[in-house]
Amino acid sequence: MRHQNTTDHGTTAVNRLAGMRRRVVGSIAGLAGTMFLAGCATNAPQDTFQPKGPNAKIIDDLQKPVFAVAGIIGVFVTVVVIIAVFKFRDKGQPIPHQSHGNPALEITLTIIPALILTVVGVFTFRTVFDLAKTSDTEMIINVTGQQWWWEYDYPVQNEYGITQPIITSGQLVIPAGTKVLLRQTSRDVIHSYWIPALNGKRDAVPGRVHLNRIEADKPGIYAGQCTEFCGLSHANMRMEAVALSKADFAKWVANQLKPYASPAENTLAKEGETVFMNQCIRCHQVNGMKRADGTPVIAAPDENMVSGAAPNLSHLMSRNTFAGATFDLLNKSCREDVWGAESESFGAKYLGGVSEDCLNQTDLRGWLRNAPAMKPMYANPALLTSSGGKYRGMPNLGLTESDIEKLVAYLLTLK
Amino acid sequence: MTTDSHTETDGAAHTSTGLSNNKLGMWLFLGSECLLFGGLISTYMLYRGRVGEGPRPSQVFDIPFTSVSSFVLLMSSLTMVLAVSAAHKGDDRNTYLWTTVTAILGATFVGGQVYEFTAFYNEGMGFTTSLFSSSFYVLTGFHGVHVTVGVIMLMSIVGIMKRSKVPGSKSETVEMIGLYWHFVDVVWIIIFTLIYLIPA
Amino acid sequence: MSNAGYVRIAAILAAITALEVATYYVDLGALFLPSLLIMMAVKFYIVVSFFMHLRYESKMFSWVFYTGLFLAIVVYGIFLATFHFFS
Amino acid sequence: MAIIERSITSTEVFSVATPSSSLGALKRPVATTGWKSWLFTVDHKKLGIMYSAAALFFFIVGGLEAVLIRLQLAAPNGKILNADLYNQMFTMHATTMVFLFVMPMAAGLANYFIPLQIGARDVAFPRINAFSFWAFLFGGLFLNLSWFLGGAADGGWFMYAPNSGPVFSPSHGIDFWVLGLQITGIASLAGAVNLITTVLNMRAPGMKLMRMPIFTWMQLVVQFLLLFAVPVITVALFLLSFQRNFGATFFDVSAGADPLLWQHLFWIFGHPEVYILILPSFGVISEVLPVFSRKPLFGYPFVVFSGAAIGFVGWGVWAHHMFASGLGPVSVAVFSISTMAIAVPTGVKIVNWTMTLWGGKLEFTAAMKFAVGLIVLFTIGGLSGVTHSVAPSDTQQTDTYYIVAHFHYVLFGGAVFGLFSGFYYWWPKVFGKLLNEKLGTWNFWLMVIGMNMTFGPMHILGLQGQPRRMYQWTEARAGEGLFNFGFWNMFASIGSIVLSIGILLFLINIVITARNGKVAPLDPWDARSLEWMTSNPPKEHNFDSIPTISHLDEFFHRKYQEDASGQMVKVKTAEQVMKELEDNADAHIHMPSPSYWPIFLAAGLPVISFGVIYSIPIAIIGGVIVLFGCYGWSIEPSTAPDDDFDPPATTKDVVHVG
Ligand code: HEA
Ligand code: HEA
Ligand code: HEC
Ligand code: CUA
Ligand SMILES: [Cu+2]
Repeated sequence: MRHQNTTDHGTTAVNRLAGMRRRVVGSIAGLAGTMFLAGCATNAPQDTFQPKGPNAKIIDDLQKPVFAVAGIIGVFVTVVVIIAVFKFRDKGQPIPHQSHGNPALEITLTIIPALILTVVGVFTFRTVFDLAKTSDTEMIINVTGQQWWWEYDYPVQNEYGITQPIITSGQLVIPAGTKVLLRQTSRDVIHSYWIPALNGKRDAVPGRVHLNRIEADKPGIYAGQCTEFCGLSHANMRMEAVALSKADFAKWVANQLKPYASPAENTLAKEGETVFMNQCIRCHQVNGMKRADGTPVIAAPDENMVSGAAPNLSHLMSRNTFAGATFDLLNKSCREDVWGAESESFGAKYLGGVSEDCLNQTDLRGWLRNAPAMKPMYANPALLTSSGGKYRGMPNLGLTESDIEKLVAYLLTLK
Repeated sequence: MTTDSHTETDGAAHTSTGLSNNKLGMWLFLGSECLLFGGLISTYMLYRGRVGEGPRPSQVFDIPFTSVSSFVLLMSSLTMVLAVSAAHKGDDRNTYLWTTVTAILGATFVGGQVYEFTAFYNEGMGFTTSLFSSSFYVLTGFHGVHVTVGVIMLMSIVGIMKRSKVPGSKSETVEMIGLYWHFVDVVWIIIFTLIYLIPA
Repeated sequence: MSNAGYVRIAAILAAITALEVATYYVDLGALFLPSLLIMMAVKFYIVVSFFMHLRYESKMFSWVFYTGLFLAIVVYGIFLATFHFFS
Repeated sequence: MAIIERSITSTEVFSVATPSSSLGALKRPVATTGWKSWLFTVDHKKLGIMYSAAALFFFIVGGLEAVLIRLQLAAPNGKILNADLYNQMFTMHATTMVFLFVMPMAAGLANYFIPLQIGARDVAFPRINAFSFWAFLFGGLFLNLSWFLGGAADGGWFMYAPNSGPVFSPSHGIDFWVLGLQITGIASLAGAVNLITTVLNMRAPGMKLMRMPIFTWMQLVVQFLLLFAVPVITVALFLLSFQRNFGATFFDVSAGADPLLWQHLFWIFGHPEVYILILPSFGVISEVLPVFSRKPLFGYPFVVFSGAAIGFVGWGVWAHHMFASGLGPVSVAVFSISTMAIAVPTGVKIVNWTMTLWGGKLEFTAAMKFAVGLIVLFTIGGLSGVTHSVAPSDTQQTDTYYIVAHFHYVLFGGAVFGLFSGFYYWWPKVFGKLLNEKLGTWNFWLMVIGMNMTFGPMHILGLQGQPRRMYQWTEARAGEGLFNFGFWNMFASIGSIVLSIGILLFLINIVITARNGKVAPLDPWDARSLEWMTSNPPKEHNFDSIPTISHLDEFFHRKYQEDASGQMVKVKTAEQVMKELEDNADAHIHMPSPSYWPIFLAAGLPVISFGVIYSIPIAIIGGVIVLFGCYGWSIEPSTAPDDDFDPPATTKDVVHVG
């Protein structure tokens, strides 16, 4: 697994490590305190207390006071017990009065928590419905989970220049400051979509469409992770949301809609295209690709995959990560360049995609050589027959080194 | 301490509530069965419209036939209660008679169910045809198994009573089987209405 | 209860069953569902109360049995409701 | 078990007569010592010990699995387990801990102590009791058999569909899981019927419900929860096994199924289940705290009713495990609020325990330490539970280590601490020897420190966004500074070693005590409830004569009385109280007789299950075993008739049990 996060502390919006305030919380004792602190001062990319958009903010506004209340009650109970322990330990005092209780006290101490919870309940209630609001949605993206990556399908939305559906995977690209509605489902088992900085989780359940609203305030990359156990590589099913300024987003859309350009004859890449047609096209679609006789090449992942899909590779090199955002497509220095960029230049750098100099050769070649060795794909290959011989995840194709050489050259043309 | 006179049948005498252990245990078990059948019925309710390529409920159900077999099961509750009543009076002959009749009625019901299942199967509704068919067979199958167990118990009790010499000595056992039997009948009352009479 | 009493109860049950089956053939409109459910509940109650003697037995038996029944109805009812089953 | 005859001639010796003649299908087992006396016993005390011993064994198994998990997660990209093994590991860790450790351990305590606490000589259905135990044991072993037959279940302990279906989980692991749990479910159900009947029906004269010890009360609530919750998971397991083994499509989305069906059924069971796990421990510490505070439980009726209320409200909150499942805002809001409601009755308990301590004369034995530990640790876990119940915030925290932290605090800091408190408290009762208190103190502190080190950091990890059920975590998302994953994962793993050493000390304590522990006095703790009003360990028939109860805390009130100034003074020693009972001893007590059938019948269940997985003829053989077992069972009288004894019990005034 690669470092996906830079280590330098810049001050850009993209770099989540930067400029983080560490709020100090008072009156903390024992564990309740640790719990508290964890929520308040931090720098992990999936921190649940660092909202970067309105939905996450609504949640955060609710959870902070709740955690505080819980913390205070915890400290209170702990302190009372500790006092009792020291005050009443056996120091030879006589046997205490055999009192059986004090109903008035009992009832008071029952009503107080009930009142506290009523207040919490009212706010919870309101927040649940606030979050469920979808009527003012500005953009729709269909999100489909499968073992073990996410597919994004942008339906035609002319106001964003999306004149044809766009299909991509791994990184969800959205315009910043726009209310985006994710319509989620799954092709196999249950997954869960979670970009903590933008909103809470929402399961992607096969046979159902669940709505999930997100919005990012500023351009940047926001990390996330599949959070419903979905089989062998659940741990390697990640995702990133990339927010671009509206202008940059338009450029991104235009690039995604760019027609396919077959590599020039007699290049390594052209040979790679042939290998690709022989090997990869069974599962991976590249839009606009044609055979020598001019017939379009259509992948048939449904015949090969249990989930019925494999990532669309048309513009593979426009993304930074691959295989469920588990590996980098950019090598370390280029990656740091993009991820650490200033807010204004971030968009341009991201849109630069992956050039030959920047490609993370090791991981991409490793992937083509033997994908399951890098990311566990099925527990026991012998059991594949029980799924009708269909694959779960990308198999080891037994490619030769020269094939891999050619393929890499070819894949680099898929900008 | 009490040193009570204890007989095989009289389980209640030395309990703190004066109730029989066996009967209390049986009622507890039946309370638990409510949640078992409730789960199966709910599953069916959820899935009854999901027929896929297979037949719809209204296409396969034969209401007149099922009405008759429901009636048979209902009447077996009458014969069962007569058996229990006879057992309590120590009237072994009538106990044999009514338990046997109950067993026959129960067996008739199960037979009807087998016939019904075969008919459904022939109409293209196998166990795995659709969600509707699977949940229908699981629900009614569970019920059928309950009836079958009841029939076996009824037949065994006749044998056991004949072995034991004391008249009326097994009256509590008969009563317990009766409780079980009525419960199975009551479940069918619900199944018949919810599953058969109310169309999906 | 006497045997004749049991027979009378069985006759009532049979009559209700006949009515139930009749609803299948007669169009009752909006009354269809409620009438069937009520008849079902009545039959249930009669068998449990009289054939199973629950009315005459200790309250404790009623408690344990009806608690189970109550939980089943409420819990599974809510469960189906979350699927928008009743809407 | 036998007819216990009072020696008429002289002093202490009671003679025991066992049935001899052939009865039912087989001659009755007669051994009163040796392994046969255990295999065929129907004595609730022997069964209680066997339950607990088996549960302890499974605790070690589940604990070793947990330690492997922690070793794997200590550093990024752990290499100790591969993804497949890791998934099996946490699935089986949870299954083992929940179904094969806490539940049967609580059942063991219930078995042993409920009859003693209510003044009964055995449970209502001794043979069913034996059957429950064997079914649990065989079910548990069957579950773990899968390790050796192609891998254990790997779908997580709540086994969400459709991932648990045959296409996505083709190995047999989940088949073993489903059928194994089905068997232990039968055991729980039979146990519930038995124990409820026992509590309601077998109480000593004067033992009104509101005079019952709290442990018995909480167990009564638990058994009701089992009675009604087990059938729900039974349905779910049946649906799943029909899908896996017989081609049905209950959770197959391509056939139109809805995967949320499984989630609902599982959690309708699953949430009452968590109270099944905690309430016995609540019961234990409600016994221990008053004894070592020298003061009755504060607000006994409140504790009773709040227990019942928890049991009841617990039925209406299951969907709080599904806040992210896409239920729709109305359901989410309703379940969110109902979940909060449960904090109220639980709070009542915390208040009552604290108030029991308040103004007492506290003696910190190991049992007491664990009990006080529970109050604090459970509160922490309960409060994080309340933060989950706030649905919007739960969508951030669900399926992260924050949840893992919550449930280990309530399960380990709550349920397990309660059980340990019970071990130290009741050990002298069961084995007649006192566990070493010094080791107990070490045991306690290492467990408290270890448990906070292990599970405390998980709050941080979860809030920092570390999802659960990841066989590896990556540096890339670990963050830096104080709250980075690296440090706290390592910290938690070290904590789990500390915790293991703590638990190891308990095992060592057992061995040392068995070898040369201090022989326990009759009433080592100056206890309050009925189980202490008999010898250590109790005689086969529990009480020489059944006491008549006139107080809550009967034993205490027999020993103590108020003097003129209103001060409690000891008026009788435990020995004197005992003597009174002995003097009125029943002459002849006819105990339930041992039987071959419970273990025989239970043995058929795994055979059927094995057959369902591998070949139907084997299942049929299993079915025949079960049928034959039922036959033998039903023609064998549960209690051998008096004239079947050697020497025959001739006297008329025999007291019968069961
Ligand atoms: C012993 C077991 C046990 C117990 C007792 C509890 C008790 C509670 N649990 Fe927990 N829970 C689990 C075991 C348990 N839980 C397990 C195993 C899971 C995870 C399953 C899985 O996903 O694998 C889980 C998960 C879980 C979730 C789902 C989280 C998720 O997956 O997203 C939720 C959500 O609401 C929840 C809530 C609660 C609440 C509100 C309580 C309450 O009962 C707690 C009440 C107690 C207190 C609140 C403390 C004392 C009270 C006071 C001092 C009074 C004053 C308090 C206030 C005013 C707040 N639990
Ligand atoms: C009662 C229940 C219970 C108990 C007691 C425990 C006890 C422990 N649990 Fe766990 N746990 C669960 C119930 C429980 N757990 C559940 C329900 C899950 C969710 C699973 C899922 O997601 O499906 C879970 C998941 C879970 C995870 C998350 C896995 C993941 O999501 O990827 C982790 C990780 O650290 C963990 C750790 C531990 C540890 C370190 C202990 C320790 O407390 C264990 C301590 C015990 C021992 C250490 C063994 C005893 C003694 C010895 C070892 C001495 C030496 C022995 C010999 C000499 C023979 N548990
Ligand atoms: C049997 C189907 C199958 C074949 C054949 C196949 N792949 Fe894949 N491939 C997949 C699947 C499934 C994934 C997604 C795996 C994951 O992320 O878990 C994938 C992922 C990828 C990715 C990462 C894509 C992304 O956006 O995350 C690349 C690049 C890739 N494959 C290249 C190739 C090449 C090149 C070939 C041919 C030499 C090939 N694949 C052949 C199924 C296949
Ligand atoms: Cu997808 Cu976890
Ligand atoms: Cu819960």
